Amino acid sequence: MSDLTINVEFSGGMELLFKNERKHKITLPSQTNGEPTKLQQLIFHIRDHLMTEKKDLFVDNDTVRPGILVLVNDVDWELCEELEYELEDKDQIVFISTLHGG
Amino acid sequence: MSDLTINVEFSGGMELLFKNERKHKITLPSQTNGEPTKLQQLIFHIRDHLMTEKKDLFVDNDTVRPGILVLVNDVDWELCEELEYELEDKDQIVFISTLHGG
Amino acid sequence: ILEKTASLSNTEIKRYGRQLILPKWGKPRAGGLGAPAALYLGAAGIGKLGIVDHDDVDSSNLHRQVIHTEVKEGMNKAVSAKLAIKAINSQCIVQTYPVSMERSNALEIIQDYDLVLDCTDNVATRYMLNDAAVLLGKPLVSGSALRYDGQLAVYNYQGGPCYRCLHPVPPPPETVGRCSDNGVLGAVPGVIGILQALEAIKVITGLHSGEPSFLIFSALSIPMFRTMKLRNKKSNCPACGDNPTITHLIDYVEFCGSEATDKGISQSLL
Amino acid sequence: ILEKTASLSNTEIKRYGRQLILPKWGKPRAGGLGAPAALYLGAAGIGKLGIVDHDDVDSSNLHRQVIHTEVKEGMNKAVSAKLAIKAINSQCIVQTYPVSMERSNALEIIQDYDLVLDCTDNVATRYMLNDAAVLLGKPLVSGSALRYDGQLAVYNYQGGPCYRCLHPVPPPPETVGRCSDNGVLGAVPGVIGILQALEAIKVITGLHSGEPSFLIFSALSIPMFRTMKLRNKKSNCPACGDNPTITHLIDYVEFCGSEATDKGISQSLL
Ligand SMILES: [Zn+2]
Ligand SMILES: [Zn+2]
Repeated sequence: MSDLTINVEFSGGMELLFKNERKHKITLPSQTNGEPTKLQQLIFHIRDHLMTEKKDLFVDNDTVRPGILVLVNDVDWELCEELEYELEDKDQIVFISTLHGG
Repeated sequence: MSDLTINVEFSGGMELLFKNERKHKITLPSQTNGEPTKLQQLIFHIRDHLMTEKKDLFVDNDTVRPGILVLVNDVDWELCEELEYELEDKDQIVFISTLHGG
Repeated sequence: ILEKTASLSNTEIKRYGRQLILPKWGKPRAGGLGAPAALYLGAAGIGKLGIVDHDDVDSSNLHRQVIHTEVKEGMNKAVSAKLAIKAINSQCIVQTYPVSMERSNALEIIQDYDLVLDCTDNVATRYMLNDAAVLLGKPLVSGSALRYDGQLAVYNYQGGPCYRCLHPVPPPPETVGRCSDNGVLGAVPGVIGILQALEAIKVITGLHSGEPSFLIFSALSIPMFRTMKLRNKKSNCPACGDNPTITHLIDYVEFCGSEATDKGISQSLL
Repeated sequence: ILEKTASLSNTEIKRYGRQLILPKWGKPRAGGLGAPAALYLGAAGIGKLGIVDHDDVDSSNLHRQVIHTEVKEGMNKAVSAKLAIKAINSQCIVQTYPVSMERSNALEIIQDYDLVLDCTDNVATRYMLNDAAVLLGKPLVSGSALRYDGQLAVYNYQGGPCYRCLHPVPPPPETVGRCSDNGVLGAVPGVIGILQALEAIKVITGLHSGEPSFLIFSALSIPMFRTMKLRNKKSNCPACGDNPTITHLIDYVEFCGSEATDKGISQSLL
C-alpha cells in the first residue's frame, strides 16, 4: 500500500493563507479507514497540517468554504464527484479563491 | 507490441496547412525498424499522410523547417533530444509557427 | 464571418477592412476592467455600446483605467469613456448611464443589449448582473481582478452554467478582497478586460465554442494562465435551473451580507 | 518592492499609492502591440519611455492601435503615443524617435534604456533588436501577433536563451505572414502588448522568475493559452554563446532574405 503524492496549488489570493507559497507537495496514504483516500481527506490534511490560523477562510462544514473553486487536474471538481473523488498518485489539485474586484 | 496514440496540435497558423484543423490524433507503431518510434517518424508520418501540398512549409532536410517550434508535452523539444525523442503513448506534440507580426 | 463587412460604406471599409461589424450591445463599467474592454470593443467597430458608471474620474484610478486622462478628473467615468471611444471610432454609438446599477433599473438598462460584460467590483452586483442576464436570456462575460490575479468566464451561454451554478452560496464577507484595499497592478485588469472584449466579440460573431471554461490568470505564477473545464448548468440552480426560484431581482446586499460598493470599507485580506 | 514608492512626492503618492516607480527605460513601437504596451507602461509610472516609430497614424490602424485617435491621422505614431501617455501620466518622460530603427542607429538609441520591448512586425528587425539587446546586455521582451494568434517571451535574461538560440536560421520568406496581409483582430495584439508591459514591469522590479518560457495565445483554441518551458541559452549561439560571432550589427535584410517592412509586400499565408 504505497503513498500518494498530491500536487496542491493555491491561487486567487488563497496562497496568502499558506505563507504566500502557491505550490505544495503533500503525501497521503493511498487508503484511509480501509477505503481509497478521497479529496475530503486532502482538505482535512491541509486544514490540520498546513494551517495554524484562519482555518475558516478555507474550510466550512467539512468542505471548502463558499467562494472557493476546486480543480482536479484542471477540471471543475463538480465533474469529478467533489469530496468523494478518489485521489490518484500525482494528481494536481488547485484551490482558487474567486475574485470579485474589477 | 501495441500502437501509440499521439495527440498532435498545430498552432500559430500551421493549422492552415491541415485544413484549419488544429488537433489531430495520430496512431503510430510503438517500434519502427526494430527501435522505439521517434519524433522524426511522426514528422515523416505527418508529411506523408496528412499533407498533399506545400510540404516544404512544414519539412526541410528531414526535420521541421526553420521558424517552427516543437513542444513535447509543453516542453521545448530541444530539452528532449529533438528528432531522437522516443514517443510515448498519449504524448502531446505541438508544432508552432513562430509569429513575426505586431 | 467577415462577409458582414460587405454592407459597409467606403470610409468604413477602409477602417474595418480587417474587422468585424457587430450589432448593438454592451455594458462594461468603466473601471480597471471596463476601460480596456470598452476601448477595444469601441475600436473593433461594435455598433452600440452601453456604459454604466456612477463614479467620477479620480487621478488615483488612471494607472489602471487607461481610458481616462488627467484633464477629465471629476468627469463621470461613463462620459469620459464615451469621449475616448468616440475619438477612436466616431461611428460607434455609445450610450452612457451615469447611475448606479440597482435592482430597480438593471433589467430596463440591460434589455436593450445583446450581451452583458460584468466589469464590476463587488459580489452583490455580480449576483445581480447574473440574475438579470439569466432573466433576460443574455450571455454574461464576467471578468475580475485583484492584486496579481485575474479570472474570466462566459456565463449563461449555450447550456453552460450561470454564476449561481458555480456559486450557489455567496462567500463570507470577510473573505472578499477589494481593489481599493488590496491594490492592483494596472496591467492585470488590463489583460482580463481585453480578454472580456475578445470573448464578447467571439460570442457575438459565433466564433465562441460555447464549451464552459474558466480562465485563471496569476501574473507571478508559472504558467501565468490556467484553463479550467467547467461544469454545465445545474438543474437545481435557483436562477437558470429547471425550476428557478429567482423570478425577479432581489435584495443583493442582504443576500451577500455586505455592502455593494467598495467605498470606505476596510476588508481583511484574501 | 512597494517600498520604492517611499521616495515619491505627495501628488505622486496619491497617484502611485498602489503602484511601482520604475527607472528610465523602454522602447515599444506604437503599433498593435506597442500601443497597449506603451499605454500601460506609461500609466504604471515608468520613469522614462522611448518610442521608435517612423510611421504616421492612419485610420485603418485605429481598431488595433488604440493609443491613437481619429484627429491624429497623419501625425507620427511615436508623437501621437507620447501625447496619449502624457495625458494619462504627465510625469512620465517620453522620448520619441520618429525614425526607422536601423543597424546604423539601433545601438545608440537602445543604450540609454534598461530594457527593450520588441513590438515590431518583421523578422529582420526582430533579429536586429535581439542582437542589439545581446550586445548591450539588455533583456528583450518580445511579443508578436497575427490573426487570432499571439506569442510572448523574455529573451537574454538571467541565463535564458536569446531569440537566436531559438531561431538560429531565419524562416523562409514565403512562410512569413504579415499583419497587413493577414489581418488581425485588435484584441489579439492588445492581449500580447499588455502582457509585454507586465513582463517588462516584472523584470524591472525583480518579480520575474527568470525561468525561460514561451507563451502561446490562440484566441479560438481551447485552452486559449499554453506555456512552453524553454531551452536555456545555447553555448554555440552566434549572438549570446561562448564564442559569439555577432560582434556588431549586420545586414538583417540580407540575412533574412526579405524586406524589413510590411509595406506593399504580398506574402503568402502562414
Ligand atoms: Zn445557474
Ligand atoms: Zn543566443
